[in-house]
Amino acid sequence: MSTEKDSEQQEAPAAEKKQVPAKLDEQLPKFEKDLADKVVAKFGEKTEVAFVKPDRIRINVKKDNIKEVAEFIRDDLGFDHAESVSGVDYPEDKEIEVVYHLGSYTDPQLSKQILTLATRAPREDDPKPGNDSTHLPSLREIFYSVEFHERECFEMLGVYFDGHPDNRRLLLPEDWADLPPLRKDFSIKGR
Amino acid sequence: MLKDLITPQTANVFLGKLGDILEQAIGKPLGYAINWGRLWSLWPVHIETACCSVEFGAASGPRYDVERFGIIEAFGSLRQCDLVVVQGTITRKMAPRLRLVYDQMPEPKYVIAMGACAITGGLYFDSYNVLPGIDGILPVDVYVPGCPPRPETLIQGCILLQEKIKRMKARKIV
Amino acid sequence: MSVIAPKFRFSEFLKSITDNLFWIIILVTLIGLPVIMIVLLFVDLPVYQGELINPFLAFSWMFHPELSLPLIKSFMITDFFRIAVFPGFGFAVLLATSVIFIERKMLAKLQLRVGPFYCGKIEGILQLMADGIKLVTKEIIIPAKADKPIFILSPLMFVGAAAAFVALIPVAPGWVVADIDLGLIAVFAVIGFFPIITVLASWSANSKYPFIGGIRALFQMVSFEIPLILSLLGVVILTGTLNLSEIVASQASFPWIIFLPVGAIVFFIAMLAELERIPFDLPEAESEIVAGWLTEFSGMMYGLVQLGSYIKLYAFAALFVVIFLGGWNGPMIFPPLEEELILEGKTIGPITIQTPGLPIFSMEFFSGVFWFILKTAAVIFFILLPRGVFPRVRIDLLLDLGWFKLIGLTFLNIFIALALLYAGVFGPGGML
Amino acid sequence: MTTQLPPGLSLEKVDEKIMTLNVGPQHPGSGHMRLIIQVDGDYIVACDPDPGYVHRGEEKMAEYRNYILNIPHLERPIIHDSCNILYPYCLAVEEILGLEVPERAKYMRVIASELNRCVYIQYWLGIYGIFLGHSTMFMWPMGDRELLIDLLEKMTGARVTHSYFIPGGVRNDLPANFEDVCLRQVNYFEKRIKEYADIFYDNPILIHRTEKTGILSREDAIRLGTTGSVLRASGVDFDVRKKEPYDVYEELDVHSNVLKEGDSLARSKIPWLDMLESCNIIRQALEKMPKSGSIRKKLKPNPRGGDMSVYKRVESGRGSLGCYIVSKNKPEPYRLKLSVPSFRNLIALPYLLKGEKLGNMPAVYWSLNYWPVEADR
Amino acid sequence: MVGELASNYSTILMMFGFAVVATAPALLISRMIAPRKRSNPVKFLPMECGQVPSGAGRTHFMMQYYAYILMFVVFDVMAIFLYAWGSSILSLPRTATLPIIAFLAIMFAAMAYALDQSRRRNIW
Amino acid sequence: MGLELINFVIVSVALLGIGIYGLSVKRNAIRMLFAIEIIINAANLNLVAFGRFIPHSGGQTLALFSISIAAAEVAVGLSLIIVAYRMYQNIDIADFRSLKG
Amino acid sequence: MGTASGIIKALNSGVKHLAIKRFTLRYPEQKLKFVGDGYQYDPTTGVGIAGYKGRHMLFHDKCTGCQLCAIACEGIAEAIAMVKVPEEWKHNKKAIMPQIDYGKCVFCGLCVDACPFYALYMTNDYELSSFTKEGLIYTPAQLQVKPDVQQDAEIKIDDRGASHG
Amino acid sequence: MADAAFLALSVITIGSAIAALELRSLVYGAIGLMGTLGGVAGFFLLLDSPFVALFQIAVYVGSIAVLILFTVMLVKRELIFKKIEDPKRKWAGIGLMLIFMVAIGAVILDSGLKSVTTDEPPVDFREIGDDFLTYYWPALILMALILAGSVTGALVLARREDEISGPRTD
Ligand code: SF4
Ligand code: SF4
Ligand code: SF4
Repeated sequence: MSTEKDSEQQEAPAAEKKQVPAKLDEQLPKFEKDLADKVVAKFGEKTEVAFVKPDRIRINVKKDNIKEVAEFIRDDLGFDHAESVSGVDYPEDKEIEVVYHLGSYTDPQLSKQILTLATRAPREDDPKPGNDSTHLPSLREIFYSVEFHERECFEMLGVYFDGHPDNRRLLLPEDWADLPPLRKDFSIKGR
Repeated sequence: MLKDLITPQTANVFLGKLGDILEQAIGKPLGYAINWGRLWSLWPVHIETACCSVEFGAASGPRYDVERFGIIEAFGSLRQCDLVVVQGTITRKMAPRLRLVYDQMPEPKYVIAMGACAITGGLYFDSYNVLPGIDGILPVDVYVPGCPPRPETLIQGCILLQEKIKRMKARKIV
Repeated sequence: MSVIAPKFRFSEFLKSITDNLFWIIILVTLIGLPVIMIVLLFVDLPVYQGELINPFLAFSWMFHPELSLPLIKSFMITDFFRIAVFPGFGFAVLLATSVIFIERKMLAKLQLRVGPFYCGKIEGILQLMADGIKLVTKEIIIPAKADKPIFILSPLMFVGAAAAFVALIPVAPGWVVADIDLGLIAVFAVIGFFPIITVLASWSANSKYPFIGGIRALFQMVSFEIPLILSLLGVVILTGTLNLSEIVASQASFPWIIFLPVGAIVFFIAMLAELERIPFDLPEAESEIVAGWLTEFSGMMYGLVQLGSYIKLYAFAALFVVIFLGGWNGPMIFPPLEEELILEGKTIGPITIQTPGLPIFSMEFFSGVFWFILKTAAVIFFILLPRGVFPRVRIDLLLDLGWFKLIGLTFLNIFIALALLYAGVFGPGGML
Repeated sequence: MTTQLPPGLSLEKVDEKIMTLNVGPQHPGSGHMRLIIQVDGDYIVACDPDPGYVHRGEEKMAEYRNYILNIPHLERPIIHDSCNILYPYCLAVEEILGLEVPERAKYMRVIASELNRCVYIQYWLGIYGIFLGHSTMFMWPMGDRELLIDLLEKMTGARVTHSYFIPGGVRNDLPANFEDVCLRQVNYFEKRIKEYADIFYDNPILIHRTEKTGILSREDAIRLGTTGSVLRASGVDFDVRKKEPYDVYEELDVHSNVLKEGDSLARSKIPWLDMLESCNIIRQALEKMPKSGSIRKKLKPNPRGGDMSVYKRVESGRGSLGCYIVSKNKPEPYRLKLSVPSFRNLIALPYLLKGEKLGNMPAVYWSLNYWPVEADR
Repeated sequence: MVGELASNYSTILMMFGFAVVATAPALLISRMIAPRKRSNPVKFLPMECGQVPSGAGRTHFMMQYYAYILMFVVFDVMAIFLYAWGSSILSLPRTATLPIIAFLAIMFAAMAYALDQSRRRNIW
Repeated sequence: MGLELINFVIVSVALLGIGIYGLSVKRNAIRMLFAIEIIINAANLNLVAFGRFIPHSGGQTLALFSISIAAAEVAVGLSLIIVAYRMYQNIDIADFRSLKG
Repeated sequence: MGTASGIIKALNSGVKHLAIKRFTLRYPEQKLKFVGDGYQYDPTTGVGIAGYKGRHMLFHDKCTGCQLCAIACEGIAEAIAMVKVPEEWKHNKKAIMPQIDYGKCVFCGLCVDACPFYALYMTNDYELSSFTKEGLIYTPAQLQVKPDVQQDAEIKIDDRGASHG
Repeated sequence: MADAAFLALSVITIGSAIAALELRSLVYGAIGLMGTLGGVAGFFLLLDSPFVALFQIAVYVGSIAVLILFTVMLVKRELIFKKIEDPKRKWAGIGLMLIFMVAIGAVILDSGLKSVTTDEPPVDFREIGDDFLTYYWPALILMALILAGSVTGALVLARREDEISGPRTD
């Protein structure tokens, strides 16, 4: 627990934090570093640790590996639920990133931690939600709680989740025929 | 002399006057009574469209207690209601339902647009899923601005509506 | 923009009424009176007590009690008066509407608010009038797929059945619309109509929520009818009569609630359920099924159903009073004034006492009605109170309550009554 | 002989048992959403929530507004808990912009956020009361919450949409002798809410009705990723204020309420206990708050954030509320996502309603501490 | 004379009739003076929470509680039978209680069975 | 003229005839139940009428028994109909016969 | 028996509350008292001054027509439009001043924060309902009028409950 | 007075009996049946046996009619059968009815029933109670058995063969 206390006090202005990757490894919070190392040790090249901050870890995965990584995270690291699933559109990279924020209720040590698992799906300029190449494997079998989040992600960004029981519309009106609204090329009026 | 007075024309005029008197005697007070009844017994339909319903709830709570004005909140069915308080944002998904609710209500019915969203779209003037005000789908009687309006403002809007009902024509009698 | 404080609009209403009166008087004097005069030339006038009754005489009789009282009295003993005015419909409607108003005010007080306030000068006393006028002038929607005859008739039937129930309630000695030997069984027969009307009304609307509400109402009323019937058996065993007036008369010295509290409690609970009041208002549970079987009723049809249900509430409360609380029995609080005292005055020594007033009813009657209304009001208070205090129960809990708990309690009640009877406390040759 | 149908008549297959009910959007027991419920007699066989009637595209609109102008927008999803929904946003923006909040502002934030939590829970409780057919339980919380709304109004200048938190502090200082008034009204408020026990929580009818309905076991609560009162009613002790203390919660004595049963009754009791706890926290914070000092770090107009992503969460009235901001060297967030507890708890609804009685629908639905507008965003 | 008792009972019917006659004008007046608009066919659809209704309206029967209705039919008879006994109990010899006890015993057995059956909601 | 026994008997016979007509013509099980009820009522009417005109309490007592047994019969009959409806989705008597074997 | 005592407790509580003071604020007669005159902002120190955020008030003699408030509101509700005013002010060469559409305004007060010249602040006036949408648009001349408010009701707490007086 | 009542009741009773069988809608048929039952109850009243009359209303209209209505609403296929009913059968039924009525009418007219009338006071309803428990008590027990048997039988019949398993099968 002492490490956590320390890391809490390390809460530093962002100016310092931005340089964290540049600094030496020892200055990274230890506990979080260990967790990240575990993932890297298991999957090696397939994963990439984007950053390690106090209480926050971010791991980028290829879309083919995401299921195994997620399973490993659930079973061996002890993260047992997803707090949110957010899609981010990167039109320049022609990719859509889907970010899972995973947390843990069962393990008291992990209760502060949020593990961010990010993966990317190809993006098409002329999306036909569900019928184009924007596919990702669904994590619903692994984290049951992503069900509605993934549905929302599907309708807001057009990412089809393979293996999801009902990829239906959730929030938008039934007659929505436009682009998925959270894509960057869907522009709202007047802007 | 008397014979000269009773001609068809004068009889007609007399009857017309009598009709006017009757209309005056029955129509006006009856219309007044009807309007009086209507204005003190506004039952709002239970439709929540967005966050303004919080303040609508507060308005029917003990502090502001709209029942003082005969407005009962939490009424079950729309068939017995006569007031739609559009409590905020109307999204594109909600709009047809709101219209249906309004259509299914019995005459006479009144509409209060509550909150900036219901009046013009408010904060969401550039959102992709929000109607810019409800005038397009419902005939609004009173606008209550605010985001959300204070319960006082809502009550003031109700008083305005009562004024309006009082001036409305109750019904074309005969 | 400044505030428009709500002024008292009723004054303007009054003004328009006086307007109206003015015009009516003018019209009557200009047109009506000549017509009447002409008619009088051709019509044979009735003769009463050897006098030709002309309008002026009739007017003057208003101020002659000796002459007008017999007329009024003879009118009052007709069935029509009983049905339409006093123990019957008018009385019940008056009480029912005041119950609605009192309920709203009381609930508001319990909830720390004011309730109807501005409609009418004092504490919103005219609120119900406004509601009534509003409802009458409201459009009636009959759904397209509804079964029209049943749909339109059911509110009327509901009011009618409620009124038929009222007909059986004795209000004061001799003042009951239908004084029958089998009053109690007749009550059960009348109660049996409500589920049918309810379920037919809900069926006719051809809509989902009313139908769910109707089926719920059916189950609920039907389940609670048996505890209701059985809970009164104890009183019948002890009195040996089914006539409600006789049951009241048998409680001259003590009400039955003292000896049969279990029956009274069961009857009260079953009564709440039959009345569909919170905590048993499942058929109208707004948060589950909109307004239950009232969902499709609009305008005055809704108003009629409400009126009917409040008449029913009054009738049930009165039945409780009649059976368990001793009806009109109570200490005499009005001095027993004789009729002559009012009519002619009484000479006691040098002075002649004469009290003004209309000696239509005897003082016994006043006392009886006073106690009856007082007790009914108390029972109604206890019927209304749970509305502010309890949440709604669920249908399976409700049915379990009716079938498992209440029926057991009713048999306990019957055995108490039997024990009282066979132990010699009551009955022929009993101690009391 | 088989039944020969005359021409023109078809024997359509009527499913005699299953009936589909649309609960909402105009329904006294639905709020701003629609539940498509299939009932077999008195039992619900399937429930399909259909939210989105108040989907206003907050997240999209946030991408076009700078960090300050987003403030009035982001509190709209849940206006009666508006401080708590701005809290993670402010924390995240502070991390992005590298701001340090003055000590006094931190305490003021805590007070505002706790008051707001009570205001939210009182509203929730009122609706819960009316859903169970208990109109007094609607009125009392509605009335008593006005005491706190009054305080918040004195503090922030608006009844519910305070727009009070701002990256770098709070917008305005407390009025004179606020502490006394606050203490007095909070104490009275606490006394009042304790009285709810008599009429509501200890009411045998309520207990019979909500006990053992919609049971969410501990494992399921974790698996479904529920949060807040739903989670804590199932026996998981998770309160962000305690587990990941933000601002000054570390210095305050926070106690999180946990019940084991996991049924509707427990779920409805937790918020009430939370309110009592909040009163405690407010009193502590009032005591510890520095009596004077700066309350706001001044910002440049149109501040630009770095190239980073931040996820911050706080404990709101309904559970942990997260805010994920991706910033790309622009005055506007590149992507802003609110991970709202209502949306996270919604997933439990079809799960819990299945096999439940129709009469339990409102109780289970609203005990999930769900606010449709927030879920829709 | 046959039929002399009936007049007592007819007042109940008259009360019923009076109530109907007295309240029917309210509906008529309402029909006369209330505004009516029948332009919109949507208005006459069944009300279903602002949704265009789907499916038949009369299909909900809660068969889970059907047993209670069956029981009601039988035990209602029993309850009113008991009144025949209760009203004449004062003039009966005490031995006459025995048959009614036997009667009740049999009915209790049936009721116990019925209640047991009706409790098992999943067989209905 | 006063009411005589024959008046009631005639009504009773008419009801009986209607009942027999319904029983023989209708094939809908519920309608047949209606017909049976009508016949039972005709019988009750006779019982009570005779009990009144030849003063004896037995008439009424038997009528009460008869009504109670009718209640029992309706309960069983309607259960049968429900069972049949559940099995065949139909309440036509002819169909019961044909589908049985 | 738990059930019976619970029921009696609830009934008792209900009856007890029949004697407690009513909490209702009789609104058109009584009006709630707010802190100070309204929300103001001090651009030099960067903090606001506590007060109620009601209808705005504009000081014509201070407004320079710099449009900062309109720019701020642009991102929120587009409620402020700059319109010409007839008078000429020497500090306001363009003679434009904000006109606020209360059908759009959300009373967030960020325009007040944006104004660097102390020209805009918010008052305690909230009674803005209107029959028409046009009635909600307040021109600079209307905004200049100081609302006449008599707000004096406050929550009073004593042994018999809270009430307004 | 009694004659008028008798005439009105006869019209109501017979008319609604015909309506019960002939109306297209089964629900209206059930209402017609209620009319018949109520009419017969009216006859009972005319015959000075109010206990039987009220018993008839309470039991028949109050509970049996409810059960019938419930079942009728549950079984809503009436329209189909109306159409396949063949007219031949109908005429045969009417013929049968006429034969019956003529035969019974002949028997009645032949007997001495024609002029039976009475001036004796009616039987008090308390005597019925006495009868039950003294003279007819074996019948009372028998009736208890019948009622008990019918309720158990009805329950056994009406319940579903296939037990649906308990709730929450996720
Ligand atoms: S006006 Fe404000 S409070 Fe009302 S719905 Fe719109 S955003 Fe919500
Ligand atoms: S208060 Fe907010 S919405 Fe209103 S004018 Fe100012 S900035 Fe615009
Ligand atoms: S009010 Fe202030 S910000 Fe707006 S134009 Fe005038 S001076 Fe500029």
